[in-house]
Order: sequence, then structure tokens, then C-alpha cells
Amino acid sequence: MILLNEVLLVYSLIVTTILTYMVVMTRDLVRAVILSACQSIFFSIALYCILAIDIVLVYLPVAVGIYSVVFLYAIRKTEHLEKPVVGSHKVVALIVAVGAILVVALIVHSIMSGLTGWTPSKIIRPLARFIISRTINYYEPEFWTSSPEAITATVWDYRGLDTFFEITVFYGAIVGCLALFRFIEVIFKEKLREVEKLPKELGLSLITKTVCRVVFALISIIAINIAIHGHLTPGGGFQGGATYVIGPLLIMVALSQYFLRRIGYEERKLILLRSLGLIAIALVALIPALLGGFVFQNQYKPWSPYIGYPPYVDNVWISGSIFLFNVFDAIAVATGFCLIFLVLSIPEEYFKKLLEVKP
Amino acid sequence: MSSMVLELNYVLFFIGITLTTIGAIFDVIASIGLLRFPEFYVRLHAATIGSIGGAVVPIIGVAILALSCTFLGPQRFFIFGCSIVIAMIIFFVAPVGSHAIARAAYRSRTVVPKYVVHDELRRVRG
Amino acid sequence: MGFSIETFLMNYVLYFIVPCFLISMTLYLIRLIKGPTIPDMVLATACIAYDACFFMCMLSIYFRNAYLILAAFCLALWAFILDLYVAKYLEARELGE
Amino acid sequence: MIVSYVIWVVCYSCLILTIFIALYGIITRPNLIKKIIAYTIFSDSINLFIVFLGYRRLPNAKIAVLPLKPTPEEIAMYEETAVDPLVQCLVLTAIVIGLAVILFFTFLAIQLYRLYGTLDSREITKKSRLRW
Repeated sequence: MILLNEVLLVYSLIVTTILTYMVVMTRDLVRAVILSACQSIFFSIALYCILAIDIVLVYLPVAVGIYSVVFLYAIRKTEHLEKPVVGSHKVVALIVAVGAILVVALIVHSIMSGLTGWTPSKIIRPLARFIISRTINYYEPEFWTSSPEAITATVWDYRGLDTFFEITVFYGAIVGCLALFRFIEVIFKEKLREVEKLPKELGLSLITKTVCRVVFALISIIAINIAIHGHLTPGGGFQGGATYVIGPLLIMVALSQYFLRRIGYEERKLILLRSLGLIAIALVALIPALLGGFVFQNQYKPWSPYIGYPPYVDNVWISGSIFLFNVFDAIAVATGFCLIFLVLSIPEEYFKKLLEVKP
Repeated sequence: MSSMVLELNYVLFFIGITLTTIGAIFDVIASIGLLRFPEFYVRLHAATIGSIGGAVVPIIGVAILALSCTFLGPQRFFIFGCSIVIAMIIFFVAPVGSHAIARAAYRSRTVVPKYVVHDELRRVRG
Repeated sequence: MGFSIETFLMNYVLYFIVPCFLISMTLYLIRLIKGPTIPDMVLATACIAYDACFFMCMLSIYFRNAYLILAAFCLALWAFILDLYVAKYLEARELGE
Repeated sequence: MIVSYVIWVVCYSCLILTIFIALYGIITRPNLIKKIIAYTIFSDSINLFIVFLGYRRLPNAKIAVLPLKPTPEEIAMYEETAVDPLVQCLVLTAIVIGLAVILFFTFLAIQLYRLYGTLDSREITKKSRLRW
């Protein structure tokens, strides 16, 4: 029996291996970035073929849209050619090759001799069975989350604390980025005041500018749609936020960052919005605990006095706290990444000025 | 009445299959062109065939095909609408990508045109 | 036994259309790996992205699930974004200007 | 039966090879940006490997999204055919957080270039007073 998705899966994985080799071996960094973007397109086909639609929705913007522009920014700010490797890494290459061959042989052997059971599994683990059968079960509602989307329900209800600490890591990474580039806004503010009258020549050609404005609107609509329907259809806060970031990024590349700053994307405002989003997530998680339930409680549980968030309001299905979490998380993720890209797009000469000022 | 609907399904099905097949053939032709043409500005033609003929036409084919697939239930109208919108987006957006990269390649002198007979653009820009 | 749309569609897609697209994707990949200049590689990547978009539409019929087409929607919206990034990289001094 | 074995052996071998090639890139390439690119591929292939563990080889496999008002029969049907939601949930957050961490790495690399004038890790080691 040949399944269509598995043909594509095998093809894309083989291609991925070849492209990874090319990425590692090219010396021109721009070529490496293009090859790795192509490689991530094939990865997303593979993810699509194993039916992980939520992962595809978050992987597509992150890998195809954001990684490449981050690396191009970095290459433009630094250097675009790798210096040749002097000497040889024969020992490392040998160790890696032997390790890879050993692991592959081990896996082939264990699949062939049946150690891993029926490896393309026809059953799933008991925990996954539990989640799928309880997530929208009206007939035994002790463990239900009232959300038909099992993945978003797992992210924000069954494993809520895990997600909360992941968001803490995200917060820490963004604070670290901003701390590395601190004091720059003092110098860059003066330039921004001059740039009230924008020169027309900034950005790409007129055709590109016009189309990018339309695509910006479309991307925003799709992102909001993914975020606020996250509890009913594939999607959620992380996906919506990551999708939204592509829009400002497109404007920044096609129409210059000064345009983006003029339409209202400013550092202070974005920091404020991101903090509000994070505080709102913490509040929504803590309110049940203050009212007698436990942290991250969503629906009514027989052993907890808190009555739970309502599954629907006025005939609109919102799945309790999951809708709120999705919206606030999308705001936090989108504004956090926009902030980083605004800081990243400040021209290099101002940093040089800043480094000269310091002793 | 029901036989009418059934026959309409067959008509839609064959239209969809035809469009998808045309798209597949176009895509093979475009890829051969992209591989065999001698220079970047010549390869642009092949790449545009690959995006419009090789993606827009078969996606419209998939949309019409989805309408005829009664085993999908009411979901087929959703797939139809989304595919049409996707085809329109690609139709709208793919030429912009080619335009931007060609303009950048010309203006930054990354690729110097070899097979050019008369370069009006250079005369204008100086 | 009458003519069944479903069986015919699955067989035709599996044995004709998907191989055609896989062949053309392989040829695009050869151009991507050979590509003498950077714009050539970008063109090949864009073509591969549009093909991937088609595959996603096709597979949503194959899996009989309409939600899956959302991914194709997203990919179609920013399949051309690498063109813009590289164009900007080639043209401008700094990417933000 | 044999088709399924072949498919699975090829898939696992390709993924393992990708992981090891990316690891080789991280170790041996001198440029820091190149190291970060190899690191993204490394983390992405490990994520893909995790998602793989939740796949079911069924011709009528379904995504883990149920209808809004399911009957008991529908719930039982989804239990039999849907893919594993737990691994997807783990990877979903890992990708976004990984992006934030990679941005932090990139910022560090740019700052290193400003201070040392190069991104070559060997020269940075030479120029800095750190010897190890």
C-alpha cells in the first residue's frame, strides 16, 4: 500500500539531507541563507505530510519568513564571506561520521527486528488517547476543556504551567536582546526628528511598494483570524503572533523602517503592549486561584469550588480561558518580535558613534 | 434532478483534471527551461511560467476538482473558495517577486546581461 | 461497477500528477544547487515554494479535511518574501532603509 | 508491510543524517553566523523527529481537531484515527521560543563583530584575553 503523503515525505526528507550538506559546505553566507530557506520549505512539506498542521502554521512564518531576514540583516551588518578553514577537521568528521552510521544502523536494526513494535505506529500513547477523548466530551465533563482543538487545549489547559515557563524564556530572550543594544535610542532619536520629510527614494520600486501594502493587510487579517479562532480551528496564539510579524517585516523591507515608525510602530508603545499582554496572561491564569480554584483552571471541576470560565458567551463559543490566552499571547509574541526587528534595523553608523562615545 | 447533479459533477471533474494536467506539464516545461537557459535574464521567462502556469493553473484546477468531490461533504465549498483565493494571491504576488529580484540584479550589477542587443535602461539611467 | 470519481482521482494523482511535480521540483533543485549567481537561486526557491503550495492544496483533498488548506494560504502569502529580502540585500546599504 | 519498513528506515536515516551534518557544521565552521544557521537546522530537525513519533500510518488518519458538538461515536472514531496532539504541543512552543533564543544569539554575534571587527571564532579567541 503506497500512501501519497509518504511518497512526498520520503522525497522531502532526502532533499533536506542534501540541502543541509550544501548549507554546511558553502562559504558564501547569502547562499547558505537561501539554501536553508529552501530546506525549511521542504521541512514544512514533511510536517504537513505527517498531519501536524499546527506546527506547519507556526513553522512557516518562523523558518521561511523570519530566519532568513534575521540572517540577512546580520550578514549585511557584518561580513558576507566565510574565511577558509585552515588545517583539517578530519578527527571531528570521523567521529561524526562513525556516530551517524552507528545510530542509523541501530535504528535500522531495531526497526527490522521488531524491537520498537510496529514502527509506523497504528496506535497512539494512552496520554494522547486521554486528551483526544476528553477534550470536548459532553458526556463525562470532569476533565473537559470545552475546546475541540486538542493541541491548543493541551497548550493552555492540560499543560498550562509548561507554556507559562516557556513564555518566561521568551520574555528573558527579548529583554537580553534589548539590553545588548541599549542607549542607542538616545542617538537615534535625533535622526528620527530630522526624517519627518521622507525622501522618496527609500525602499524598493513603486510596484513592490503598492503590492506590499495590500499583502500587509491580507497577512494581518489572516493572523488575527488564526489567533482568535485558535480554539476552534488549527491555530492559536503562537501561530497568530508569528504570522503577524511577517507584515511589519515586509513593510520594513519594502518601504523602509521610517515609514513603519511613522504609522505608529515605536519602541515604547510596543514594550507597553507586550508587557500588557504578559500581565494579562498572568492575570487570567491567577484569577481562578484567587477565587478558590487552582492556577490555570479553565472549566468547572467537581473537586474545586471555582465555577470556571464560561464555555460560551451569548452563543459565541469561546472555550473559557483558552480564547483569552490565545488573544493575549498573540499580542505578546507579535509585539515582542516587532520590537526586536525595529531595534535590529537601526543603521550601523549610529552604533559606531555610540561605541566612540564610550571610553 | 439527481442525475443532472451527477453529470454536472462529472463535467466539473474533467475540467479540473484537465487544468491540473496542463499545470503539471507546464511545470515540467518551466523547470527544463530554468535548467537549460543560458543566463539569468533569460531564465526569468521560465521562472514566470513556473509560477503562473505551474502553480496558478493547477490550483484553480484543484478548486474545481474539489467542487466535484462529493465524498468531501460540505467541506468542498470551503476548499473551493480558499483555493481560488490562493490562486489569485499567487497571480498577484509572483510577478512582483520576479520584478524585484530582476531589478535588484540589474541595478546592483550582480548579473551583467550578456545577450543584450540594445540596452535602453542603461542609457536612461546613465 | 460504475466509474468512481474518488478511486480515479487518487490513482491519477498518485501516478501522474505527483510524479510530474516531483520531477520538476528535482530540476529546480539542480538549478538551486548549481546556480551560478544568487538571483538564480532565489528564482528556483520561489518556484519550489509555489509548487509546495500546490501540493498543500492537493493534499487537503487527499486527507479530506478543509482546515489543512490554511497552511497553503499562509505559504502563498509569503512565498515571494525571499525575493524581496534578497533584492533589498543586493540594492540597499542597510536593510532597514 | 515491506513498503512501510523501507519508508520508515529511509525517513529515520535521513533525519539522523541531517542532525549529524548540522552538528558537524556547528563544530567545524569558523564563522559565527554560519554556526547559527547550522544550529537552526539542527533544532528544526530534532523538532521534526519529535513530531514523527506521533504519526499514525493509516489511510484515513486525521488531524487532532474534533467537531464542535461530537457524538460518542465520533469521539471514539477520532480516538482511533487522530494523530498525537501531545508531541505537537511540545514542539509548538519550542519553535517560537527557539526563534527568540536565535535572535539573541544573532544580537550577540553582531555585538562581537562591533567589538572585535571579525566574526571568525578563531580570530576572536586570539584577540580576546580569554585563553582556554
